[in-house]
Amino acid sequence: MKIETRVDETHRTVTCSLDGELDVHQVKGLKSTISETIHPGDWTYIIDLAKVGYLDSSGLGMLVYLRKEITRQGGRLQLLNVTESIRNVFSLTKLDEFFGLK
Amino acid sequence: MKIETRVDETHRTVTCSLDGELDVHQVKGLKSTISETIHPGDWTYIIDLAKVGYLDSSGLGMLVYLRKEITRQGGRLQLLNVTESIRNVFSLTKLDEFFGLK
Amino acid sequence: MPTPIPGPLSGARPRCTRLDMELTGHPRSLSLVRRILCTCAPPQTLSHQVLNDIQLAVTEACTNVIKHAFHHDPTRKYGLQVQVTADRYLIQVIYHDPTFDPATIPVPDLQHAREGGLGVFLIRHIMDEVEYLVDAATGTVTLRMVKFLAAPDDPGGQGENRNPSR
Amino acid sequence: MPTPIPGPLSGARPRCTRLDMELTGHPRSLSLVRRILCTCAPPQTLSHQVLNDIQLAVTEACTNVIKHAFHHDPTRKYGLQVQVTADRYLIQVIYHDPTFDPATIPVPDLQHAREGGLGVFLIRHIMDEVEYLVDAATGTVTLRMVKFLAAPDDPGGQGENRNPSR
Ligand SMILES: Nc1ncnc2c1ncn2[C@@H]1O[C@H](COP(=O)(O)OP(=O)(O)O)[C@@H](O)[C@H]1O
Ligand SMILES: Nc1ncnc2c1ncn2[C@@H]1O[C@H](COP(=O)(O)OP(=O)(O)O)[C@@H](O)[C@H]1O
Repeated sequence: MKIETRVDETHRTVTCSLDGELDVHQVKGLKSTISETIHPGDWTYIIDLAKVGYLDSSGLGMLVYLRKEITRQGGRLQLLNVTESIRNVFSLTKLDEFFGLK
Repeated sequence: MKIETRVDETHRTVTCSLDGELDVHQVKGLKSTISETIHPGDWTYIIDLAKVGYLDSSGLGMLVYLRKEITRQGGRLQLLNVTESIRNVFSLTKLDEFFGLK
Repeated sequence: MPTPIPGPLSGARPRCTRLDMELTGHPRSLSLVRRILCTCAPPQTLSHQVLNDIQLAVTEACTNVIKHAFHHDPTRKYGLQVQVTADRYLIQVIYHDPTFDPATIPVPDLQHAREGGLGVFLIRHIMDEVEYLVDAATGTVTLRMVKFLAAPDDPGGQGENRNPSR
Repeated sequence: MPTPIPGPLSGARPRCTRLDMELTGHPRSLSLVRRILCTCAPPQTLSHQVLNDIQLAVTEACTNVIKHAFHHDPTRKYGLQVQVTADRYLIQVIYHDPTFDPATIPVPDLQHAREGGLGVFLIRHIMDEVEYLVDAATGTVTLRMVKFLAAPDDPGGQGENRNPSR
């Protein structure tokens, strides 16, 4: 799993671009890495999934955790580039609405 | 298997760069593709193996065939960039000498 | 925003028709499992989307073995069996867990987003047959999953349980 | 011009310790077989060079099945079994060939470069044990190959038959 983080202080956005397969193996390390970037306050976190070829319930669980944690700290989470093959997992679990995907 | 062929008329050389795994599956099509580039006369054929990660007796058989055929037509064959993992196959079969690799 | 389901897998022919392997409980084995499922696919009758779904269901099954039965002990081992015919994809995950009772697996409440509890739900949704066979004498659990595949000339969906909205 | 043998394979642990699969005779299956052998490797005791050698020997064995036993019929099927322990890599290739007599396989003359006849030679050179078991009643041939692996703390070569010049 490769992760690239860009912080834009002006617009108060943090963009994490993930590259790899989001299963339980990758989620372990990733969850704490992304958690560390969460600032308190009105920040927008964008998780770019363009290069995530696989996502399962472990990946979903991490995204749910991050969204809740970011909201708790006053910010918001947006998912970017949800490809068709992983969109399926969001709609099956009715999490597309939770993440504002429809 | 990807194959890239460059013909240098001035120096009368043909360079074939191979990219892939030289097993019986790949050799089938490749043998005739390369054979078609053989011109009669004093030409030098260079087969660049830099990107050949795997070579077995089927690949060796093709190279032996090409060398004999090129020689018959008055040219010569040189192997370029024989990596350590495939060099092994040449030395085990004592073909390193035949191909001028030692 | 559904896009069309991509066509059948490229690659001329099925390559592996039956497979029986023993894997360690290291989570690294999961991506290996997904790669192997690709090679077992009968390309004529399997769309990318259905293969994705099967990879998802099997990964969820193996993840549960690693988490709940092995408690993340990477030295423990489990079995994976795959059998593919033109109309059926059968997968069995076999492991030792003498305390497991499949009847206790809760059905998730999809109204509230939670961080867990979706794995078995996904397996049941994707696969056409899902069965936990528990051998009480030995403590061996066999999770048996079947996906029916559409015949190559069937213009309809893939398998009986196919969600038409996808 | 020998370069040093690369160190043990990266990747924390062995992932697949036992494998039994059925493959079609399409030559495309050969690259799959090589990939699968990587995943069966016990990394602590296996150098890249020895894994390369094993991939070579097994590909030669499967190529012979496809060419000589199946006469390039891609619909026929053969079995591949792998069993890996810390000190031993066992591979069996199982197929149907009622006419096969291993005693007829010629030993190649390495003084003269020829286009064929090197596959079995390579298998015998690389593997520590090579046996063709023929069941005359059923026509089933089992090619059994073993490579002994060096213990992790053995500073010497890899396996008994290791060619010191490599
Ligand atoms: N193979 C298994 N062995 C033991 N318990 C299991 C197994 N699979 C599932 N369970 C139980 O079922 C519950 C739901 O599983 P699942 O839907 O995959 O969600 P999660 O793993 O995120 O909890 C688990 O929390 C666990 O208690
Ligand atoms: N599995 C097999 N079934 C039948 N004949 C075989 C088999 N393997 C090898 N042979 C015989 O042994 C010969 C030598 O095989 P090999 O060394 O692999 O070279 P090649 O396949 O290039 O001829 C073959 O030409 C064939 O006659």
